[in-house]
Amino acid sequence: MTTELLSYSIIPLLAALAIPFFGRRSFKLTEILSNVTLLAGLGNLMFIIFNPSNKLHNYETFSFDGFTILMLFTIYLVALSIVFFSTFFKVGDFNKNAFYPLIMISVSAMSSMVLSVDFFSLYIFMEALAVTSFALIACEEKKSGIEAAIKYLLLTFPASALILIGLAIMLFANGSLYFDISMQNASPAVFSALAFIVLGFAIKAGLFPFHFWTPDAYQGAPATVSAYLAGIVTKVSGMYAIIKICTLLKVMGPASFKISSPLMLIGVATLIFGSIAALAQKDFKRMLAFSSISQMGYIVAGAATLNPIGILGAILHLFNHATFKTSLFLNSAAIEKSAGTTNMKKLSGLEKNMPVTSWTSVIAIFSTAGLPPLSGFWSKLLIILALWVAAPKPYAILALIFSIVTLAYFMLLQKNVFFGKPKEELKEVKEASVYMLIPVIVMCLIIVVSGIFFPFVFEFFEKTL
Amino acid sequence: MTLTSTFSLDWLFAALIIFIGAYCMVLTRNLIKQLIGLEIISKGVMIAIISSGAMSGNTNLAQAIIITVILVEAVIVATGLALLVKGYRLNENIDVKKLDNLRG
Amino acid sequence: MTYNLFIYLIITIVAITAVMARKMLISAIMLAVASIALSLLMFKFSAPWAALFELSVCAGLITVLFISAVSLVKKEDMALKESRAKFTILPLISGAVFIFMAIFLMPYFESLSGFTRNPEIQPKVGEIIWKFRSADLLGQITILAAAVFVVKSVFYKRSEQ
Amino acid sequence: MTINLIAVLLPFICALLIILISDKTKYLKELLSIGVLLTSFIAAALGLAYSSGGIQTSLNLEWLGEISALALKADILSSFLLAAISMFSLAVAIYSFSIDKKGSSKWFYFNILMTQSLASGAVLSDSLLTMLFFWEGMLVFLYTFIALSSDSHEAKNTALKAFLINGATDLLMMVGIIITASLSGTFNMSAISNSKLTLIGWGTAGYTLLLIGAVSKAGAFPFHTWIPDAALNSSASFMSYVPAAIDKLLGIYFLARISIYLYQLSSSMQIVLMALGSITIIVAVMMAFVQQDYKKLLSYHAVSQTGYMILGIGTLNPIGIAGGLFHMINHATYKSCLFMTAGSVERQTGTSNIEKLGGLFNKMPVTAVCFVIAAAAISGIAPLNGFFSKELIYKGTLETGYVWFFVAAELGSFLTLASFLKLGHSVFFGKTPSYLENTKEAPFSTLFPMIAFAAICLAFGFGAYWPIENLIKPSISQIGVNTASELTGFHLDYLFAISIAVILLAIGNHLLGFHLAGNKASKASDHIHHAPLLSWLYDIAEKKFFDIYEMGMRFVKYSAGWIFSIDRFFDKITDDIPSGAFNLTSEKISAIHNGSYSLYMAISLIGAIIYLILAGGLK
Repeated sequence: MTTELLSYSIIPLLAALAIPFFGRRSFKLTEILSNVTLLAGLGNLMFIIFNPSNKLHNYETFSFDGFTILMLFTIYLVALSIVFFSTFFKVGDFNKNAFYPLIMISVSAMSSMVLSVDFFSLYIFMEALAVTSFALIACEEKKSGIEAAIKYLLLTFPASALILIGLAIMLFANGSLYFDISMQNASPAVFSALAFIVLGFAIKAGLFPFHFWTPDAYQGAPATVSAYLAGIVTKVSGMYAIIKICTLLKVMGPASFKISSPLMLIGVATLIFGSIAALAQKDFKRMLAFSSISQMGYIVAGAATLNPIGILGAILHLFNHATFKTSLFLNSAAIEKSAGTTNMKKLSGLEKNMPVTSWTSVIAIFSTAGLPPLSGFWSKLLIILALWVAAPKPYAILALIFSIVTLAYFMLLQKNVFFGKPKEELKEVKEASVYMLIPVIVMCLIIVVSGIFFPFVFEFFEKTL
Repeated sequence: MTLTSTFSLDWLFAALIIFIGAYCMVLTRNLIKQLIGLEIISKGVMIAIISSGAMSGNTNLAQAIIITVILVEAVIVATGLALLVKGYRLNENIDVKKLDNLRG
Repeated sequence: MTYNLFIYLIITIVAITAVMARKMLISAIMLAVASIALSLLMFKFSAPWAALFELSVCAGLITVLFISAVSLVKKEDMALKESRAKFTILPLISGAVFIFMAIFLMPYFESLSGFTRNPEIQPKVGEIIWKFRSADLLGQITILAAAVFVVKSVFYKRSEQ
Repeated sequence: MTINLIAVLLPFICALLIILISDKTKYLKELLSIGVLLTSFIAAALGLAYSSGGIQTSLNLEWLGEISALALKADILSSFLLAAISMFSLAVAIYSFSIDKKGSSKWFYFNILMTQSLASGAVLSDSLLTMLFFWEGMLVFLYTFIALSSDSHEAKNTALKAFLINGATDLLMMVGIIITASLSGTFNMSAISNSKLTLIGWGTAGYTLLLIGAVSKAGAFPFHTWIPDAALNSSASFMSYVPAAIDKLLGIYFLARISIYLYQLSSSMQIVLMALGSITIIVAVMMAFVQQDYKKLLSYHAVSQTGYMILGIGTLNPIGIAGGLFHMINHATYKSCLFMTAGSVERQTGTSNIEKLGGLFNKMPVTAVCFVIAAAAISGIAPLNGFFSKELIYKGTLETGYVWFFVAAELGSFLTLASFLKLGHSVFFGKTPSYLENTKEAPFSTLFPMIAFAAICLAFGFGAYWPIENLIKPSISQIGVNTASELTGFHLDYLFAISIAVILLAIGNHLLGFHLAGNKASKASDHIHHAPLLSWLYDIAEKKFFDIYEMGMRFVKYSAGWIFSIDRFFDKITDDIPSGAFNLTSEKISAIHNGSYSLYMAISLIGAIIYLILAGGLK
């Protein structure tokens, strides 16, 4: 593991273990401890990233790549938003004494996953992460939560088996599971192993024929948990590894296209399927879930081009997806709390009552659909450019067309939920409290700022990737 | 058929056992049986790991991996059973077929 | 070779029985038997530590968990009316699949084994765990901690009452 | 380059600052914006002075490697446009100071500043990709500009309409840019212009798509339909800023760039351009002639005048191109002025319906004089700026030999004058209705920009030599047009005679209509409005039958039904076929096929196997 950054995975773990002792005294302490731990981590990361001396030295002092640091930043950012939001989001029959430790453990597991340097630690932290997510989904006393958790567990189990088979092949074909050693001799057996591993992570990421658990899990989970899952957990547990493997494949020569071309096909199929399925959804959260699937398709398609631009686009889209999907899910949570439902047929004209929620949704939606100058535009542009350059041309065209479909179904959502005539029974709906709006507004600011100052973002990755 | 080592034989049976587990996971309605199918699949996977370790003369690394995998498997089964028991308390059944409230 | 074949046959038959069994309790016990057989195999592959773990955790702990869960939901044995046909044909299907695999997958496995690459050094188990796989220790701690909180969160109502 | 960048960056920073200022502060936001825009204008004017002095500056930030560069370049054309844009921003900012009907003043000034920043960036861009960035950014602020200009639901609808029309055409333009770049191998416009592209094969598609983007921005037929709607549903300030000035400047600028700088056009494309211009002139002016709303009438003229510019550039000869560009700047000046008079009249009287107005000359003399000057300029009456640019366009058209386009342009000129006679007569002359007795002149802050624009109309008319020699000629010679021939001068030739004839005809027509309508000036167009065949055409046009947006909406409505049934079909496939396949295998298995979960698992496993086969894992 990358030892310089190990503290980012150990400290949340220790905090999680400490929480039950604090929680016995006063529940407030638990909340404060979780918030402070994550905030401190985020502050540290921002210091590393924005430290002017690093820029002066052209990032030569970095002993780790920009991808790792960006993923750590995203993990801490999303987790902090969720924890901060749930501190003020008192809804449902929660066991908060287990909720916060579980979040902290999953932050720890995700950070360790990002810091792993071999396939097996990637696998084991992925499992730890999965276990915490099952519990998070089912932490409310509701039938739907249990159903979602059980489906998630059973439907993603084949992923574990496939990854382990891949590891077994890698074990004898290479004698080692380290990323760098694995890539040194590219025998057909290694490619077989990678095919199995990629397939396993594709199931974990919820790509097209394996996506069935995703909408169920997001819909069945409690509101904040679905934001957490969609924003970061399923992305790190599946997508991170796929992008990582694609960066490794990049150096392995033309034979790697045996793996990447079916992966690209899956990616394009996913983005098509996700957008089409999202068009027909009646539930706010379920539509967001399908949109999330579709965005995963973009990321995979971009990464599978094995083109530097495509991989950069995929990485940035992963980050952007975390920002905009978290804010949309948090908005859906606020609406669920205020209006009591997420069924779009029962919602209408909430703009008057919840203006901030409405406008932050618009920003997030525009970023998802890839409208300039928001951050989503740039990552999508990079992905489509890479597809145009390094893939069959129809893929790029399809990606472009379905980015318009994205705009279409989100416009539908915005129209159904926020615009239009307010319904009688929704007259009394109030805007969410200021504290609950803060995470969303921060996310929107990040979307806008990283979109407008994209050249700096680009420069950072050019130097460090 | 002359085999240089037992490798192919190991993997053949591993594949067969994985198939049996997958068959169970696809077809049964009983949640406990689902978890048993899951366990059977892991058995097959473990055969594959230990065999490839022995094949390359790297048994110790394989052992280290298997120890962790067993632990992970135990935790997953425990989680699955915990969810099952809680679901039984809420739903009064362990039928997978009745887990179809989330759709649309 | 014969020893291996014998163990595999045991595991296969036990696994099929576990799937086919009418009662969940029998399934759980069959699983334990399969674990014991697997641990015997591991001894054969000179992996004693793994075998010990398999014996204690899989054959022991997991079986206990299964049996206690089964005893909680016992009456479902009767309540769940499942068609038996899909299980009764399992041995036949397994046989067919085995023949299919022997024809189609065997060459693949043979070709895979051609790419074996032996490592230069062969450290001991303890050495591997401490020196090369120390990350796994962190992983084990993480997943055990996760398990504790999982159980705590899932059974939250009960612990309160 | 730095001095040009001021006009891009300073408004942007100020716009962000304005968001932070509370809504309650008085005048702070307004004065800040005006100050910033004044600074930008001065900077842009200095930049123009530098580049006409022969200093051509550029800025390259290579940050996407081979794919692109953030390239800005200030040649004379760009500096000229930059100065013009900054001038209009400044004028509208001053004008809106005391206009209340412009939405929240915070967001109004925010939008003005953002539009100024992005439009400046767009004209300075040397790379097509950079330009696309600014261009698309303007789209977002077009939406917010209209949507926030009024609280009404209609404003939001119009904003969406404008957004969708421009969004669709911008998307086409994006594809055009990709084609252009892949044909030439670079996004850099200066590099492309060194070896111009020809309209062969993909080139035709690329140029056509770019053309659609440009003329849609300029608001030409058939992409103009949101402008009249916006005239009714948004503020006069917005109208005098974006559709009257900025959009025309940008659209025609880009049209000139692509038609002359990037592509070598063929004679068939020349006919397409000229026909597009003529159709736009005729269709829009016909619609304008019968309008009963001050702002809506002006908005149709804004569309119609675009036709002249496209016609001028479409001639592809130096005279026509110079005329097109000169008409672009002239039109922005007088149309902005006219919209400002409309805003003032609306502010002072509370209505913009011309039937309810009348005899305002005595009440609002300064506004009326400005209106008369600007109206004379738009109608092409002799010594004003509109006359000279139109004359150049006519000359260019005649030089190509296609007389029909010339006739169409003259017909447009005739109807333009007729409709302005009607408008001026019914608003500023005639009897003053009793409820307008107490009308007062508008405040100075609104009069000042109007007077300034009227003065420019006069100055560019009497001294037409100066702008043509110093601004238009260098600009077009720098983008590769041979400007040896004489472009200006007051000639007593046959064109002048024709224009006099057209003026007399228009006056005669107005008097006839006035008489037929029973001495009601606002009804002076009825004899044409209710003429046989024309009345039917007008009827369906009023019902928005020809509106491309409404057509699109109708199409979407029908196709949605289709797509829905296709969707159901696929739904059936995804639901039924996997289970159907299981049915075939065994009836028994189908009986135990237990709902969703198993299906999910089966599909996942089948997918996994297919993937492994595709990946060659089982070979």
